[in-house]
Amino acid sequence: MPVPAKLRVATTSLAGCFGCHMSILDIDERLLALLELIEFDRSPLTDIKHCGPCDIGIIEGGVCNAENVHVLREFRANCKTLIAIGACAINGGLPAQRNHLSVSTILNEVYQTQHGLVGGFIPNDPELPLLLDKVHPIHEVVKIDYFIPGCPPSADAIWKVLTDLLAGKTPELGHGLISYD
Amino acid sequence: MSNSLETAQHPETLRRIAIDPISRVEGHGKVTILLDENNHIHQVRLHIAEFRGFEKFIQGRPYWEVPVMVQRLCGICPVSHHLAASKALDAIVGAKQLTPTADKIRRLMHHGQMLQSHALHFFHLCSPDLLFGFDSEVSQRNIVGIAAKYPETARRGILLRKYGQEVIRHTAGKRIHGTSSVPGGVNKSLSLAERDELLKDSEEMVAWSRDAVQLVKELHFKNSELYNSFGAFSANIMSLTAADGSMDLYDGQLRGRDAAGHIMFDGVKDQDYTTLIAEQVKNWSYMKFPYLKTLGPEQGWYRVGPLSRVQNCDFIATPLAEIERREFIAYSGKSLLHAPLAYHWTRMIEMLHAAETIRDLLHDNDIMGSDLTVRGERGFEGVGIIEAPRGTLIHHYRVDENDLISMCNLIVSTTHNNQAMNEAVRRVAQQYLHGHEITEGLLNHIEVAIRAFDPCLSCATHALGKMPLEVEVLDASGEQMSYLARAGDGASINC
Amino acid sequence: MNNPTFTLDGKTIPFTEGQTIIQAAIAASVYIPHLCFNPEFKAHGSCKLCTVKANGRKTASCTAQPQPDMIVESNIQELNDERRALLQMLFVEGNHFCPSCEMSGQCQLQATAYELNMMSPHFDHFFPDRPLDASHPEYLLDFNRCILCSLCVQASRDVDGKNVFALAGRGINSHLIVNASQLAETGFSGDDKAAHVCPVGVILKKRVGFVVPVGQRKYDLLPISALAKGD
Amino acid sequence: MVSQVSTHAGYLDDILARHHHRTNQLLQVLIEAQAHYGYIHTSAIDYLSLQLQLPRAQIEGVASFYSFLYLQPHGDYRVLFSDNITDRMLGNMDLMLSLCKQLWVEPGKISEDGLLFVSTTSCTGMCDQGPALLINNIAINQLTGERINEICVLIRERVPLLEWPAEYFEIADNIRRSDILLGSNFQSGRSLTALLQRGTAETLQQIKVSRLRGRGGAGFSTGMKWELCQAATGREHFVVCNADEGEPGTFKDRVLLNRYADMVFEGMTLCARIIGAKRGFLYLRGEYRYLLEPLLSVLQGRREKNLLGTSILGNNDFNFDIEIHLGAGAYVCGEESALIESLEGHRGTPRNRPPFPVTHGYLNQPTVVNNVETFAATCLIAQNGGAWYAGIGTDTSSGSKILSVSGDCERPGLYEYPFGVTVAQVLSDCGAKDTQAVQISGPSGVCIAAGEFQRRIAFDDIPTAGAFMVFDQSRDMFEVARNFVHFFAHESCGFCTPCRVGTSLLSNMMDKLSQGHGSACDLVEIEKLNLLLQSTSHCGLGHSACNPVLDTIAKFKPAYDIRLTHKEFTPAFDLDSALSQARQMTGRDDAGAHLRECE
Repeated sequence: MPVPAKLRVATTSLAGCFGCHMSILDIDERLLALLELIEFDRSPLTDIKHCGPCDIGIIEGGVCNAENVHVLREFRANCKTLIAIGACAINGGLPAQRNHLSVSTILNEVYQTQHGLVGGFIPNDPELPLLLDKVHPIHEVVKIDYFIPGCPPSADAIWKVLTDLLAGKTPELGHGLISYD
Repeated sequence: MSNSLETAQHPETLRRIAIDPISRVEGHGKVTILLDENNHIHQVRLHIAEFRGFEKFIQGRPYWEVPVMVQRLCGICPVSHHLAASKALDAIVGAKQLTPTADKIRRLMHHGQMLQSHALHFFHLCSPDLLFGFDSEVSQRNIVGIAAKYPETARRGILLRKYGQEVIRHTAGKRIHGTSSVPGGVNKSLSLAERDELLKDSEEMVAWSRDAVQLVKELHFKNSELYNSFGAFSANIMSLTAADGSMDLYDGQLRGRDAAGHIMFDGVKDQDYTTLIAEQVKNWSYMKFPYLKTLGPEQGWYRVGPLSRVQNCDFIATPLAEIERREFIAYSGKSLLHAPLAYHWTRMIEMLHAAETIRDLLHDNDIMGSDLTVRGERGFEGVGIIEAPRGTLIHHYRVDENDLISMCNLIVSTTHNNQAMNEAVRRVAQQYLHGHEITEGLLNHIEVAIRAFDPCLSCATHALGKMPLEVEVLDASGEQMSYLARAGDGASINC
Repeated sequence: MNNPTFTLDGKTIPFTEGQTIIQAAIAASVYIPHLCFNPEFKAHGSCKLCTVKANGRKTASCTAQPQPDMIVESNIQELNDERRALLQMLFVEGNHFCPSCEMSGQCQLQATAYELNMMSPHFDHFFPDRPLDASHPEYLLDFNRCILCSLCVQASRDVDGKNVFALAGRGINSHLIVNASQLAETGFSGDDKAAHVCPVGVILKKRVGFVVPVGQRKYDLLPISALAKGD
Repeated sequence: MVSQVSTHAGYLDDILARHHHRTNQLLQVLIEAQAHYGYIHTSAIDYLSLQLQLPRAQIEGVASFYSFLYLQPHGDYRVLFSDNITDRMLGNMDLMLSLCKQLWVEPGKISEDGLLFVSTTSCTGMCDQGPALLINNIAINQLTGERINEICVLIRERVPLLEWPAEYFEIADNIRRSDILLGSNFQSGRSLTALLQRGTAETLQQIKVSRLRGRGGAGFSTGMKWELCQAATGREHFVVCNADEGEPGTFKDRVLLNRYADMVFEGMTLCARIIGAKRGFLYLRGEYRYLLEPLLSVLQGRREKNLLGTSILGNNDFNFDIEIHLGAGAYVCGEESALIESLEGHRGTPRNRPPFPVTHGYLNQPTVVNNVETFAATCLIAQNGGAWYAGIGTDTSSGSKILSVSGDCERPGLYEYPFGVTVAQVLSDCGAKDTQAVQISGPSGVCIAAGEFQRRIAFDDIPTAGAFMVFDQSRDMFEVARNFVHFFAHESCGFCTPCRVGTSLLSNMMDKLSQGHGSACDLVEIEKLNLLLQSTSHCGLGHSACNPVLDTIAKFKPAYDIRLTHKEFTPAFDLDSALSQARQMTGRDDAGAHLRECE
């Protein structure tokens, strides 16, 4: 009997803290079992620069700058199923707490009037991506298929969603697995 | 001592090579290199390209929210931020001396985090470079490759990290972004069941940590020429040390040494950090550049983290780690060892210290006490400094009479190392890229140097294996001449 | 004597004259999702989460009275989908950042969203600017989380006799105000009923945030529906 | 501060005295306070709080509910352009921008010199003679570029409104077709005399026989309503005339109150006699403020003829009088329980029903709330008998209906027909050509497409409060729906979740489509929102807020399809302009400093 083809999975973090990726690692020993069923495309796991055709894309973090937009679009274009993981991807999370302030106010505060700062000015090198005026949840920028809430979601919640998807089921989280904090 | 390659004279005449993205966490970083037609390097920069502005939007929030809020800066070492903020805010509630239970629960949490973070960094992220070689087969150079070639090493790495995360879960309430440390103490201690659960594996963790030190030591000895010279540059160092001069990762006073190892300052209290450090902005990075005021921005930058801590303290209070520290000091000789790759060795020594400390704390019944918080005279300003896995972390807050944050200043570990990491990549560029045809393998050398620091920007990218890498070579007019990308199979594609 | 009854999702529920559907359900320990309803107060009827089908007609169960032998449907997909959408509206209308909210784990809005499997806010966020009122020495008002249930308005007016709170504005600009330029200038006190009725995280006792560890918070152990009365 | 208070005490004392310091009069007091001072000063609120023994938060809560009341300075001239779709079709936006340009002011903001405030407001009920505006709540119609230029001069020279040319304020009745009501030469007192001869029981019987149904749109049997109220026990019974004619496109009540007020008041008096009420109210929408004085003199005239007041027509047991209450810019107050809340001086939030006003209305006492046209009709019935009235119109819909015709037609104005008239008939009578659609009974009503013009105005076919807006083939029915959706979002009271948030989400979605960010996903979302609003909203406003969208999607789908330009979901906001602040801060304009809408 032929070995079923592995599902191809890509992951990335936009404006996030990487806590969701850490929570993926928190599946601990199950990681080794998972690697039997899936293979990673673009991800911190691999050296693939651009996302190729994938079955599943997992995105952590909200959209806070131009670069995030490009990466998010690349994932949407290549992933059959796109999953938003964690508070930042789902509602902007903590970074979105800047949304009631103007970008200029924040940049001034941090680079010009900040405590202990000497001769400040605002970084303007073309190598740096520009900030959007607001941090947006990713579903406000592209279509998202599934959401795994939590800050971060527990490893068990992530495991449940991944195994449901691997089994061809619609992911469902019950009490104890669904969480916003 | 700062390097000449920061800014080229005539950038418009040079080719640009970008390593992008190297990573994110504390933001997304990339390296850009400018070189001439002879592949002579003229400029190398490590840019930190993400910006969040926590310092601003945290203003106007109630202070008790801060320890839970700011840890969202980093999902790899949230405990560091959780505790640094709590320590700063202890001053606001007038908690001069925490209860023994609170102090030990926080220390237990912190060492759990040291263990998991150091294990993650070495086993999941760096071991592929060190065990397979910097320019070995790309497809093999990740945790999957390690699991295949060295299954026991991979298994132990995963279980060491798991144990650290479990220590955090029991002390903080959650593995990532817990809530138990509050201004003035903690909101929970350990139950007997929780204690016993952790206790049963504690000795094995010490043993495995000890083996890990041996493994790195052998790698260093086996290739000492490379390990001692790769990206090496001399620098000032800084870290906390306990009053008795011993290594203290949770609390203490600031001590700094110059490149030769002479103490420049010592016993500086946390709230006096501003007398030592100022920050500079450069237009090409969202990350600031801190330096020692007395020496100025050119000479005053410094290095933090395990390599600094192990050489900065007088001794380590746990016996097995102390033996290893002595061997390291003996190896490095009279002056300091400045080699970035020596970070790995010292990091494993710290992991061993963390494992010993956890075991010892688990035998201390105070961690099951019920006296959790203290309050005293209300304060309005607080500074909390802690040694995070990747270096000194400073949180500084002012709180108004209505209990809202009115000022916040954060200097995270990676920021302290900003200039140092730039120096390292410039040195590697000179040592390995200068005058050569640029290949994927050569560019990986730059990442290896960055990774050695375990910057928070590498916490992220690093998270398992190597970061994606792109090289684009542009001519003076900015036209793309050739394109080279590291694909999943590791083959170099030229198009 | 035996009371008249109606059936709620097939279960026979006795009721007495004047009882609303949700009151009878709660008395029988049957959960109907709700936010602005609090058994101790006159029904407000604004959140619409408790909408049920009574003999096929949709109505808010906190204001509608049952009729003998009435067929009431509540826990059905059609209604739960609508309730989820209403919750999503409340989440995008305000600023609900659960990760750093001290009421997380003890918040009725959050627990109800868990109960109804709300996986995302779905709609585009309004991200309104709602400054805090920290003027009071013992209490903090974080309007970012207000869902306009007006329980604090009722409690302060009808129980405390103080009228500390009121609703102002209209439509999407509706908001909670206090009976002075700031809370400190009102007669508000921690002993007020109004200090203890907020179903979310607006009215907060200062300096006690995060005192309950994760795992021991109100909704950590049991879902809101299992707490039957769900308040 | 003390001096502050005394400043306001000066004029507030008079106002309070006029209203006998009654808390029910709060809204009236606030309206007069603003009329005097230009806005409601925070010290004024403090003083009222003291004098009326009301929490200041409650006063602020009420004041902030009504869009014509301001809590901050809004200039000496407050110019509000009526923004019904018919005003749009007549070019109101260009006129507003021209005025703003000439006077250096931004719409929605106060001019820097604090002289004026310019913005839009919901339909002011002048659709037959638009474009229209309100200046300090007084109507000016038939705006032209020329008239706007003149107005700019008058404002710049700070000429007091009273000295402005009288013709600005002339308002035509535009009665185009009269029938039993508009054609009756009504004489004061005739209906009351008939009532007294016939007796209340028999008169009520006649009204039931007439099968008269409410003209506000809902069409509840008037006879039954009066009978229920009569039977209800209470301290006191009340009669309320709903003249809060806020449905965009409706203006019949404006004309009835301008020319047939006597008849309306007599109808209220009939009702009072039958249900046993001593007090009645006419709730006049703020937009018709200019009618207040004329109406007061009509009331005075009736008192002098002993048709109002004590011992009406010599009957000692027949005492009834009428007060006029002003609204202040809140469409939702057209809903009877919200209207009663407003009458009591509260925020205009619809009540939980049951109980209904007939048993628990004004001050929780039995109350009849009827439409202006309904009361007028009862006079005809009292005079001519129920059978006569029932013989007119159709089986389900007796009598006549007054339609407010506006939009793309040669003769906009009032058209009264016996019930059963076809849409086609009305269209040909008003000189409508090349008609694409008719919006009947306003945004909350139905949109009729060309194929349906044989349908009839009747409760069992097309029920209506009277609005009849005509759109010819040149009109974009998507923009019509978008205008209506914005109207509902602006007028939502904010009480219930689905309407408060849903109407705003819906108008954002419609804006997204009109701004070219639309895709098929959005249409699905819009339809989901529509259903949710319909099934869970607290009152009719929310239930019907989505009607314009549902109708136009069903009947004019192409108008939507051309806006679903994207294959994939597209953000509602423009990505590149979201970077503009950062570009400004960094002075960058390189390629990396921009984002394209799609890649």
